[in-house]
Amino acid sequence: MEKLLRVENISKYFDLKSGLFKFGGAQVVRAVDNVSFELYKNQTLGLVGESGCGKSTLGRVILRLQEPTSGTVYFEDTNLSLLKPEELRRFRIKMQIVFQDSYSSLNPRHSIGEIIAEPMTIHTRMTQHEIRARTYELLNLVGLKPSHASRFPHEFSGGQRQRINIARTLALYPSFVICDEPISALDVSIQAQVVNLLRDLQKELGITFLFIAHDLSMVKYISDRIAVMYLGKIMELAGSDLLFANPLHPYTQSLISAIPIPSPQEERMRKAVVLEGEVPSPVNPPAGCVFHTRCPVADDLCSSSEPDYSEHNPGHFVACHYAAVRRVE
Amino acid sequence: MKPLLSVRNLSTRFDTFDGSVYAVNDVSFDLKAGETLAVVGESGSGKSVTMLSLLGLLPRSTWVTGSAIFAPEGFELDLLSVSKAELNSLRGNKISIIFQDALRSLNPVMTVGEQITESLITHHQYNKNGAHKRAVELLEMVGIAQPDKRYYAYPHMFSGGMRQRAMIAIAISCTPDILIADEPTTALDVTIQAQIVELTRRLQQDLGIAVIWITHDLGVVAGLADRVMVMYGGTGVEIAPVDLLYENPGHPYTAGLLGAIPSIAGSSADRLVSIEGAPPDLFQEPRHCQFAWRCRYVFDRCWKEKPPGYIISPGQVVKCFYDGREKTPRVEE
Amino acid sequence: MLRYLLSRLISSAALLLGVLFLVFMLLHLTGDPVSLMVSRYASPEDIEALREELGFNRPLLVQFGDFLSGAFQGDFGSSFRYRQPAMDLVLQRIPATIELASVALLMAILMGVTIGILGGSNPNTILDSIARGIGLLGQTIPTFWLGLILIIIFSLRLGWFPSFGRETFTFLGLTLPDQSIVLPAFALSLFTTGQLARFTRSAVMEVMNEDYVTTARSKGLKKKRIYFKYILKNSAIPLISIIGVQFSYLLSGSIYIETIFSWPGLGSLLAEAVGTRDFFLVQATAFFTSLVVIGLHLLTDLVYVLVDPRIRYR
Amino acid sequence: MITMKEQRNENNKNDLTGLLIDEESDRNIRARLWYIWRLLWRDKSGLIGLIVFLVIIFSAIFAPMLAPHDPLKIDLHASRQPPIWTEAGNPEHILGTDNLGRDLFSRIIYGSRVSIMVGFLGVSIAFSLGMMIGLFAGFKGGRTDNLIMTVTNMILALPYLVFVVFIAAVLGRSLLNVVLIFGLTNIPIFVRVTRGEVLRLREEGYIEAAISIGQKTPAIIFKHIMPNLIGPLITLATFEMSAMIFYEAGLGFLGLSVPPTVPSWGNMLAEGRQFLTVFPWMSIYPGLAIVITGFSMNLFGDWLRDVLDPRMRRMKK
Amino acid sequence: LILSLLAITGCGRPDAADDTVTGDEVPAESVLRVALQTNPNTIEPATGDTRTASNVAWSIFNSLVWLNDEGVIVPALAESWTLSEDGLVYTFKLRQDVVFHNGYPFTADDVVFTWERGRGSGITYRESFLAVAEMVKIDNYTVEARVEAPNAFVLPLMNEHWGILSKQYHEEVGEEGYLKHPIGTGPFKFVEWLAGDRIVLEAFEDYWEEGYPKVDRLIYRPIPDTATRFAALINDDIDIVSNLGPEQADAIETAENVSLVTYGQDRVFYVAFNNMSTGIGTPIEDKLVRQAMSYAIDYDAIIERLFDGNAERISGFIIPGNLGFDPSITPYPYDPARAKELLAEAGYPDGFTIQMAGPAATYTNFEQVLQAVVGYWAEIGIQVELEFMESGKYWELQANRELPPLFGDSWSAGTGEAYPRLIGSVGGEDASYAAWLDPVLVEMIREVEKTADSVERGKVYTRIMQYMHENPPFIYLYAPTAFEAINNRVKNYNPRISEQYFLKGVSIE
Ligand SMILES: Nc1ncnc2c1ncn2[C@@H]1O[C@H](COP(=O)(O)OP(=O)(O)OP(=O)(O)O)[C@@H](O)[C@H]1O
Ligand SMILES: Nc1ncnc2c1ncn2[C@@H]1O[C@H](COP(=O)(O)OP(=O)(O)OP(=O)(O)O)[C@@H](O)[C@H]1O
Ligand SMILES: [Mg+2]
Ligand SMILES: [Mg+2]
Repeated sequence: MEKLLRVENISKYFDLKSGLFKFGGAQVVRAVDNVSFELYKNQTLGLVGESGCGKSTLGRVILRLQEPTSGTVYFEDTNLSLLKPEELRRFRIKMQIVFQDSYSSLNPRHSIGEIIAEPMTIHTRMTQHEIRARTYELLNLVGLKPSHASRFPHEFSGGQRQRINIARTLALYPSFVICDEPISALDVSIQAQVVNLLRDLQKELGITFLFIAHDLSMVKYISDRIAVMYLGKIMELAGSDLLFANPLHPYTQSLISAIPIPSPQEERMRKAVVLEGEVPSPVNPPAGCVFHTRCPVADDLCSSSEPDYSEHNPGHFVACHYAAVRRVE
Repeated sequence: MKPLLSVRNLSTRFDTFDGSVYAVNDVSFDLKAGETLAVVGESGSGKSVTMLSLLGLLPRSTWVTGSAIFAPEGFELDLLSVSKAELNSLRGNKISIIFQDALRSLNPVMTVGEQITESLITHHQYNKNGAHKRAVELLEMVGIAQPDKRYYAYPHMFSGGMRQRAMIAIAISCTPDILIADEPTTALDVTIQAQIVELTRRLQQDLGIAVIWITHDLGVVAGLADRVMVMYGGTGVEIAPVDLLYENPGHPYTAGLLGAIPSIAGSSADRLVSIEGAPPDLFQEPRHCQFAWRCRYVFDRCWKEKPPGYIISPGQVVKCFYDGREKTPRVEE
Repeated sequence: MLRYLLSRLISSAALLLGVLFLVFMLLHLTGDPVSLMVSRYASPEDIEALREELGFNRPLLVQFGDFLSGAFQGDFGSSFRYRQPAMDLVLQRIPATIELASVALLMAILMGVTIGILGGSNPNTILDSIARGIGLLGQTIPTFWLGLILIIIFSLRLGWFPSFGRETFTFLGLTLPDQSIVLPAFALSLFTTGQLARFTRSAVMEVMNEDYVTTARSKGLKKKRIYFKYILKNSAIPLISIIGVQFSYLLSGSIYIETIFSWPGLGSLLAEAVGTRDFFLVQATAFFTSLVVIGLHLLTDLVYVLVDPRIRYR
Repeated sequence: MITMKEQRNENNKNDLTGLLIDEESDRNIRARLWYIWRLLWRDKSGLIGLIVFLVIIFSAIFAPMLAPHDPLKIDLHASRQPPIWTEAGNPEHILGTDNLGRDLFSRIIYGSRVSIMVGFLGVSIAFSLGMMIGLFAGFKGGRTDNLIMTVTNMILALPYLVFVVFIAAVLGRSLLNVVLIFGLTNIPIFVRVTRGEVLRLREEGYIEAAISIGQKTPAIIFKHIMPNLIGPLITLATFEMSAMIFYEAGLGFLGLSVPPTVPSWGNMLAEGRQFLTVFPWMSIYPGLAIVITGFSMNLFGDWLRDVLDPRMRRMKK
Repeated sequence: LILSLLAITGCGRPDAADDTVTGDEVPAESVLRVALQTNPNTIEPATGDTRTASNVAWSIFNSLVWLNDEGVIVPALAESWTLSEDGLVYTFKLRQDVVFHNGYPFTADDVVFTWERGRGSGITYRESFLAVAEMVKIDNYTVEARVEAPNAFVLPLMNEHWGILSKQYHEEVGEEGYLKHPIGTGPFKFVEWLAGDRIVLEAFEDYWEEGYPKVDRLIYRPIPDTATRFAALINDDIDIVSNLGPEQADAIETAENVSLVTYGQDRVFYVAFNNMSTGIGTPIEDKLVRQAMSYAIDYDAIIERLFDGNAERISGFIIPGNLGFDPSITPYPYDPARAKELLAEAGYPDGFTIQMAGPAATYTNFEQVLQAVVGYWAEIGIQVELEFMESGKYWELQANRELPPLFGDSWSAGTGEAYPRLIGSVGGEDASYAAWLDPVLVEMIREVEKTADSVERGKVYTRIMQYMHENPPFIYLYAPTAFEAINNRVKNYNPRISEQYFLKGVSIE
């Protein structure tokens, strides 16, 4: 399989203090901490994790919407970190992002037509006419009508807005699109519309997706491989069927067991592992394995030394001292 | 057995500058003592307004019609027509409610403990000390470590899950007959959601409270509910015992909802069933089936009248003119 | 908490320094004060000599440095006109102004907050319209004009209150103003009353829409409790931070009110000092006014921290 | 939100015509105007504010046509005449005359020019410079931002009037000076609001979206930030305008406003002040003019704020 | 918060008011309450920069001589004096029965000390002291004052600014201390001064003039605002109010508890021309133009309308009551036609444009007067751009000769002679505030200085008056009538044209 994107040891720390006068030690949020993975062409990598574990930050850092604290991202053979601002701006044609919040990512004062045309006016020399034609084409592609072009975002429903977002990202034929929780804010009946659309587009246009979500079942449905994040680190990464069939990390195991099943009989049968406690703060992450405070099978080793993130089986990466040794039940 | 709460033809209308909002239209349901009724529906379908209407918690210029007979042991009254004072004495006492966003539902400038004691002091004439002791017990009951210390904490010092636990402690402090939980886990993570669901289930069993659980997550419903009401456009389009509903959804919308969820076991090759279109505009008074816009079985009659509730199996009521099983329009008996 | 305090203190100090610099520079832009200080008959040599003596012919920054070191020792130079240390004059007048501004603030809080609450908790009613009207009126009636009209009505026509001056009495060892403070304080307070009414109204309206108020109602609490413990307590928090700002308005407004009511405070001193361009006196007045304002800002910040538990443990 | 019914109707139409789109945008503009009108109509105080405000601006612009007399024409033999509705009133002078026999009504009309000028130009200066600095600070961030904001907050912490009076005394009386003083001293408040808005807007998804599609920074500022910034700033501007008119009167009182030869409301108040006990009309009408103007601007500003702040709109239900 | 603020306020001034007495608290004590228009800067005659200030000061201090109600210089702390033949040496015999308020005796040392101090560069009226070249103590109760050239104004200057200070006390407390708590030999002794609020004086029981003062307590209250002063008077909160506006006269006359006191003032309001700096090369250098401008103004209308008739027409800098006043010289009449003729004659038939300045908020109605004047000039085609300046700046510019070619101002004279305003405004290059230079005039003024005999001096004054009428360096506007109001319980209040007041004789019923 052809690699499209390589993320190497990427970290993003946020400095909490600001102002002219700073006192005391620096407080940093370790939003993303030393993360590495690869993305294959024309595939979808799902990224799951609890709220605040750094998924969006990772997405932004990959696209250099935020500068990473350390680490590098290679897009095909280009080292993105080395691009100058102007080069980076031009490079953005190739990689796009669909944001979590479909409401705020459309400027309320611009018409849909203007919004979708914006990337084309920035990066191409298309004539007005060509731009309009392409806009209509895109609107059709995402299941809207060309007559919608003159309307404003507030006249659309959430699902329709998300389609407009998608149309904008597709305007310049990107090869890589990050979908940052594109459906979390949508109603159940609408979610399926957008997910179906994304899958169709991938088939038709051969786009590589990084699909961020916290809904494991939806991620499983759409992804070829899945990465599980916890407190800024990747805990486990594997092909999606493999991950569900044989989760190696206790966190993944408990996550999977916590997914409610929409079938009363099965749900009654399910034995959920209810994790104790709360997610620790990323300002002060626990020493050792970051998961050890909530891990049902952790021991002293876990609280003192941090496990490596390594390839346990081919294509199955995990960061746990007791991967496949201990299971939570 | 007489139901604990029996709501009939509840309708709620807001008068706003932009026109009237018909938020709840003709909702009827029963709640038996000790059971769990789940209310599912999408955003804006009127779930919260239904419950707020019952408790008289809506703002001014709101019109509520219908009846809601609340009949615990000993007495019986209509929540929609009792005096304000009487209703106030029931709230937090016989019927309590918890909301989706626990941080915003707790007073930021009062300690958690004090907020728990309030209902006790108001409704049960507890003195300060007694209330304090009871509050600490309650905190312990909902699984908060070091309850005597946490009593003095302010809401912002709690994490999301703890806040929701504190809300539950407040809600059950007077051991109500009914607990209404309005999407209490939507803002929480999967793992924390599991904790809260578990906690509620346990408390319900221990205390014998009837629970109305509002959610849009059909997964949660499956494990929690005895019966389910599905709401769409302000109307309860289907009510059924939980097994029946999942096996054999009677309303096209229910079917659509169930089809839209990918199953973990299922194959990714299947396309998800999606319901095209968007939820209805509530600014017009409904004169026909609200789902008609999006329904794939829609026919003339759907545009002409509002469907009445058809009992299609024991305990399963559906408001739809189309008979899914027969694949024909329903014939009136 | 301590760290927060410290950082607020330091930024306040920096602020003061900035104020000093600003005042100093502005004054120096006004030209040479020396010619004002000398008599009508002074010769150019005299003027030059005085200029030399006072050091006005040195580079500005050097003068500023001198001024600063003097200020640290409590020496703000002498008022040319009064022939007294500027700081003494200012210190003598500060109490009257603070007294006036405080009473005005108290009046404004009583009136403004009440009006704001009445309006805010009954939005879009007649009561609300009246409350808004009063609020707006306070903000649009020129302060000094109001003062004069008050004198005419309550002093000249009705004779209820004295028209000028500050009379005091001693109570429990405290020197307190008598009814002579009523008119000036009221005239001064109306603007702030208007502001507070508005702020309170919107704060109350905002709080009324908060989920925790709905929660409180769902708990079946008594109306009074909901009002005091939920609505008022929470709307008070944004108000606290406004009070510092309002006090600064009041101090400013005292320029007019003190002149009209012959109130022996900083405001009338400043109006006078500006008129005669009494170099050091203006500097000292502006500095001490700012000092009071900044001090109050600091104080409100601290009160804020005490009242709002969300900040306390930062 | 668009109803499904409309959507359905549209399905039947023949799409893809430029014609239709033009018609649509036309519909949009008209719909917006209609919407604004409805908002004004339902909040009558905003409407009243706007109307009075427009009347004042109108009278300021057309003062020479509206004023029955030359506002500067001194006629000692006609001095101190009371308003027309009193017994001694002279029909020549509707609101009476001042101590020099100048027609008060004409002076008030001309005075609106000064007030509007001070308010309008003052706000324009504060608005434009404040917005630029605020945009710069908000966008640049880091040390530059910190420095600008420290200075801004410093100035905002000062007792405002004390400094205005002080600067006015230093600069001397002229319209330009008054405008400059109010314009310059109000920059910080615009800086603060602008920067706050920029910081808020920067968090908005569509800004990030614009960055993510490779939009250039100037274009982001002008196409995405500015249009959304204008709303809150205009609201602030109306409030500041009324405040400046209020403060101009104060300067007039201290004899620090525009030259006394210029009819301004502040000057009229100050001149009438010594006659307040004997010829009260000389200061009451200019006072009323200030109050009415301030009132109307504030009413309109309140309305604008409610309309522009979607949060407030929702609160009003 | 508020309480604590109040507490701070309270503690800050323990001495604030416990011993201040307002009006009727102690009936046995008679208290005279006087409103002041401005806050005095000091209450010592040589440094008090306004009339208001020096009038307060003269309740505390005495000079060697003073002006009686007839305007004649008579002995005060000096029992008598002699002037040497050559007019260069004044010998003063001092009273021996005089003590300062703190009990220190008054001697020749104090006089010499007062003179020495008065020559210091920081003293406002230094000129008054510089007029005496040498001051010599002969014995404890005799001093000699020597002048360099005969000077008719030595005694008037002494009267105006020489408040005798106690040398010993000055040595004890220093200059600042002295001004803070002044000690003199006057009828009232200092009790307290709450700046901006009140100055409290008390009858000095050892005062050397038998039977004075007539009241026990004298309280001055600064009240800058006219309307407020008026209200205070009507409300019986104040006994004496000066500087009322003419428009308030009617109201006061109708009030029962107060009466109006009016008198002419020895003050001339004028518009000055500048031929020393900014006016050079402008039409106003032409005598005809100045005359034309004088004819163009309807003085009577201004006096009638702006002052309700309460001001005097004047024909020059020397006004009725001044030495050498010549009633045969009549003021310029209002004659616009003549004005136009003159203007045409001077070569400006269509008028011209010129700048003018005036002090803001300084004199009653003066801004309006100047505006009215400008209005009249406009009618004969002279367009004047009038600017009002804050008074401090105005006088600074005046001193630097940077005012525009025309400016309005006023000048008083406390001595019964026009000399101070003459020397100040047209006294030649050296005069700080002069903008008009006319060697003929300067020569005549010098002559006044040298002429000790007052009859002879009067003749010179008359010549000056004539000259200044023909060849006007100013537009003479009016001499104001002062309005004061007193509560009816005030007796023996005699304000004087010189604007110098003594309250020692005033009593309260
Ligand atoms: N600009 C920032 N400054 C400081 N902290 C930040 C910033 N952006 C994110 N964080 C912190 O970094 C952590 C990760 O945030 P991120 O938005 O990436 O989480 P997420 O996994 O996307 O969560 P969600 O599922 O809620 O979207 C959080 O603790 C967040 O508070
Ligand atoms: N105070 C109000 N005034 C006007 N309309 C209101 C008001 N409160 C709610 N509504 C409207 O009533 C409808 C139903 O709202 P409700 O809150 O019951 O939805 P919900 O099903 O609880 O949705 P969610 O899942 O988002 O909580 C919505 O269209 C909402 O906009
Ligand atoms: Mg995210
Ligand atoms: Mg809801």
